[in-house]
Amino acid sequence: MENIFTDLAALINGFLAGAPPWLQTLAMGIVYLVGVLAFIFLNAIYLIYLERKISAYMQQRIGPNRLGPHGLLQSVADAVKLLGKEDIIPRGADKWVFIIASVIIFIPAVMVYAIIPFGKGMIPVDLNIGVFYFLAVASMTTIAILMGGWGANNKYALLGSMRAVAQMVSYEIPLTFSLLGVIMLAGSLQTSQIVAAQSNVWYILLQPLAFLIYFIAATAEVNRAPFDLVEGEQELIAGPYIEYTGMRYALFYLSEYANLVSVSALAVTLFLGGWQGPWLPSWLWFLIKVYIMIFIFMWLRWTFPRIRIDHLLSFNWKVLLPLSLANILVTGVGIKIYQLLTLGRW
Amino acid sequence: MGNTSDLIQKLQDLFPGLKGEEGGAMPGLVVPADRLTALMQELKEQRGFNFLADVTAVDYPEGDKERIEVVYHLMAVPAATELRVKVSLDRQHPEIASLTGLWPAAEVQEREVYDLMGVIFTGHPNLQRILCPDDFSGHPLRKDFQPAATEGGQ
Amino acid sequence: MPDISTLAFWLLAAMTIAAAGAVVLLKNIVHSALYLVLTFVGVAGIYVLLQAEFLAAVQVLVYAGAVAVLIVFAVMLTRRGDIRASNLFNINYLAAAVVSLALFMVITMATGRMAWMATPGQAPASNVGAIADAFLGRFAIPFEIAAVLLLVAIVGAILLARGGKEEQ
Amino acid sequence: MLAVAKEDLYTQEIELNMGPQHPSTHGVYRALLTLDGEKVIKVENIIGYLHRGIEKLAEDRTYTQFIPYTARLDYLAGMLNNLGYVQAVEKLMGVAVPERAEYLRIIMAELSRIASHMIMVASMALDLSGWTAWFPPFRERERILDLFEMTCGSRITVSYMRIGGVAADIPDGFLPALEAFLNDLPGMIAEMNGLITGNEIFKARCQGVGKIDLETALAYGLTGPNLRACGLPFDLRKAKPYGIYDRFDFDIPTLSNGDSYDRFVIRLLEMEQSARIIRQAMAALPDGSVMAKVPRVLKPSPGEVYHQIEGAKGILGYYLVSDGSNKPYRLHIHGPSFVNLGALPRIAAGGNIQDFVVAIASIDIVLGEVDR
Repeated sequence: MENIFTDLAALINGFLAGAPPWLQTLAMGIVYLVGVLAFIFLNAIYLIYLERKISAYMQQRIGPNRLGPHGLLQSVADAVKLLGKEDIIPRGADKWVFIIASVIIFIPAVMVYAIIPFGKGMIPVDLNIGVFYFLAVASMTTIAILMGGWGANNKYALLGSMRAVAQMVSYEIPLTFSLLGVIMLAGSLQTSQIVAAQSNVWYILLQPLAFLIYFIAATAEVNRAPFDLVEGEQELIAGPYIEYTGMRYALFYLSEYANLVSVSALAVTLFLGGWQGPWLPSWLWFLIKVYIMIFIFMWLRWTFPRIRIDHLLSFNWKVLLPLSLANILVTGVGIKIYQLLTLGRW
Repeated sequence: MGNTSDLIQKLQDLFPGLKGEEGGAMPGLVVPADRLTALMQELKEQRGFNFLADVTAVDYPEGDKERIEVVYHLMAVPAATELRVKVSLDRQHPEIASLTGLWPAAEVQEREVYDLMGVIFTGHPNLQRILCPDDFSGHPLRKDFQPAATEGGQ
Repeated sequence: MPDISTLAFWLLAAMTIAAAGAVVLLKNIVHSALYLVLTFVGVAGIYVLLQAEFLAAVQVLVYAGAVAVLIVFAVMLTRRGDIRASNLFNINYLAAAVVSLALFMVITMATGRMAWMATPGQAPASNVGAIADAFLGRFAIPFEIAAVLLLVAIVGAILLARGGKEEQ
Repeated sequence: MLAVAKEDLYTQEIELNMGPQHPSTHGVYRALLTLDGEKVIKVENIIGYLHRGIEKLAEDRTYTQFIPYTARLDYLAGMLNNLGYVQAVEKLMGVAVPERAEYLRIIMAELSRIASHMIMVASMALDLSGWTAWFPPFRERERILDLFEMTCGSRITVSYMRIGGVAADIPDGFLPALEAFLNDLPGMIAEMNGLITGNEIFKARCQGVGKIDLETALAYGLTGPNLRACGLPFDLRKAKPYGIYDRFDFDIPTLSNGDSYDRFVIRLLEMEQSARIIRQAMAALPDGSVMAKVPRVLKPSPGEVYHQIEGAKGILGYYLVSDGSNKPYRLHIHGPSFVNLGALPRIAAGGNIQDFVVAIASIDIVLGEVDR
């Protein structure tokens, strides 16, 4: 069980033994991409179902229960329905910007998975700047939302993208800073090494504040309630996505869930010991931890009302940012003191 | 209500031409159109009728006295004493001073009366149709209003 | 079959130059700003080919993810009657062409006169540490000065945003 | 020093049509917002999308035939609308209503008030994206509707009141079900308090938002819970009791801030008081007929009457003019939502879009009554 995915990769690699090296790299890249895409799609489909079931459970409802056993096929049916919908492009829209935005939003959502260690030896690309790569690629989401919001030529969409910029650009800062504490402890940006460094103690115990800041900032980064101001269905209806229909709308939806999984996966990698755990296969541990994180995200969504935009921004600049800076300082001093105590030198 | 007749008496001294209507469930006053604002001001500021409960109008197209009556209901808060004030207007050119200066509550209600009954409230800040569409013609609550559907059917 | 990284380089270079051209030539200023993002991403791709992943990530995070977003944002919020014709040619293009051409000549001459040396061996697997050492060791003072400059900029921005006293 | 003239730094205002199809306008209502960024500078109400000309229709219906129309005004509190209308006609004709019918009317009216307030608290929570808090009120409201259905066969458009009484006596099983509902009501209110009232985000978004002081509120004609949230204990059930309200012991809850939060909380408090009234009415419910002897064809003698009751959303008034025929010569309905909505531009200006959504939810409009 432990090695089924790594064995599979080795098997495919074996087929390509005679091929030139560039072809091997390309083929394996495609294999990884397909794997990640399958992971994202399956997760998204299941997460939509899960979200509906969890919210139903919290709200004394039953939730989807008609299609398939316990309604498990509901999301599949919804996806099929969305595929069949008419693709409407508003007359006043900036056509290409509007069309491309729905595709572009999906690119960073997929790209960030490259550095996620899904299990022991199961990391698509073990980049030496791992965590930083994640942040850099994830920051591109803003531009896609901005393009969608502007391209639609709708006032609600424009207001939504204004919120997106204000919110996502400012929450990126505490998000990045909260990860610095972990990076300082691990002494590496490489996700595989950060996971390895947590074999004794998870960083959530050493960096509880950083975890909290990361969690809040990540909620804002992926636009989930109570920070879902970009969509704000009660005020902006769907914000930048208002004019999208059918599969284009579904792509935004899908990338939102992909982002939810990826920020949860990063939280697991950086704070919860990654794939490490006893008895079960490493990838299963990883999945379990990711799903615990996702459950907490969903719990929050169905519990809190939406925050107001000025509260959101002042909370970021006046609370999260100073706290994350203080956390870096405390971590640095702590590391030095620890080194002094254990090694006898700075 | 013993003191309502006193009130009406006093008001009649102040505003000649004012008629009192007693009996019925609610005391009423009938006032000439040009004295309305002054009377309302008196009622609001001196007599405690500080709340404009309702503004409406009734159309009387028949008889020798064809008229549109604008009916105001006032209330004293918190005593909950009620008072009705009526103004009779020329049916062809119904025009009356707006009460928005005294009660902002009059704004929407006078717009409604204008829309449905065609009474012009002079001095109203935004006298436009409120319930009917802007391009609607006629004032539906007038007795002689013919709905479009009936016209087509005839 | 050429080396895959050479192929990638030419593709990226072509994309970057084409995007940069589009920034200048397109009539819709929002499209220009969006092509600027593509230019930044292309440059980041070239950094990756040079095995400077950290630099590439910085390029994407700071330029494509933040600076370009702010530019696009500012452009979008600037009111224009017709955004489709908001980035037109005007008489200044002559002067601009002269300046750009001169700059291009200087750069070409400088690169032409440079003695390019192939570095022996592989690039280090991780250059993050080296960058950190450089920032906090040899170039600590410029680094700190830049930090002070940014602080001043932030304080200035806050003062501007707060507005005058009479508005409070 | 950077010297920038203030006139040079201006932002373009944009106009945003919120509605007529918008999830937070609670129906087909359009607000034309003038925005500076997200800040709402000016609000203009555009209504009438649901205008059905009910006042005109009344002139062509007999007095009894008009009863069903009233439940289609404020369709969230049908019983109260029924009550106001039949009491106006009774006042005009001088009809006395049997005791049992009076008590049943009180029970139904107060149940309707609770149901209406439940919709308000639920939808206000929902407008702030507090999805989960939407469900407890709707779960309990369902039981009220079941009670209505049990009695008159309808859930929303009840048409239960009659001129001179009520349409039907309550069936067996009604009182135990009502008792059970009343026993569970405090639990639901506690649930709401735990879910949303005490939530920090909810408080931060509602407190101080859409504030209006008592004097302005009175000038704008605000009534009902919206007025009581400004601090004035003015309730027609106490100030000028109609029906048999003078026989019951209940309080008028008031709060003093006049903001959206108080307008929300006061609804929860009023539900408790309504429950108190219902309990007393249940205990004192006499036996007997539920319908007075009234002629088959109602022809009130010429005259006019203005009858006001305390509706769920404010003072509901019926102005009735009779010319002696069997149809009203003129019927005017003073809907509290209509006037409360008229005060919205004053209440909501100055906040941002999110505050506007809160403000409109907090004044609790129902478009059936606004547009009539």
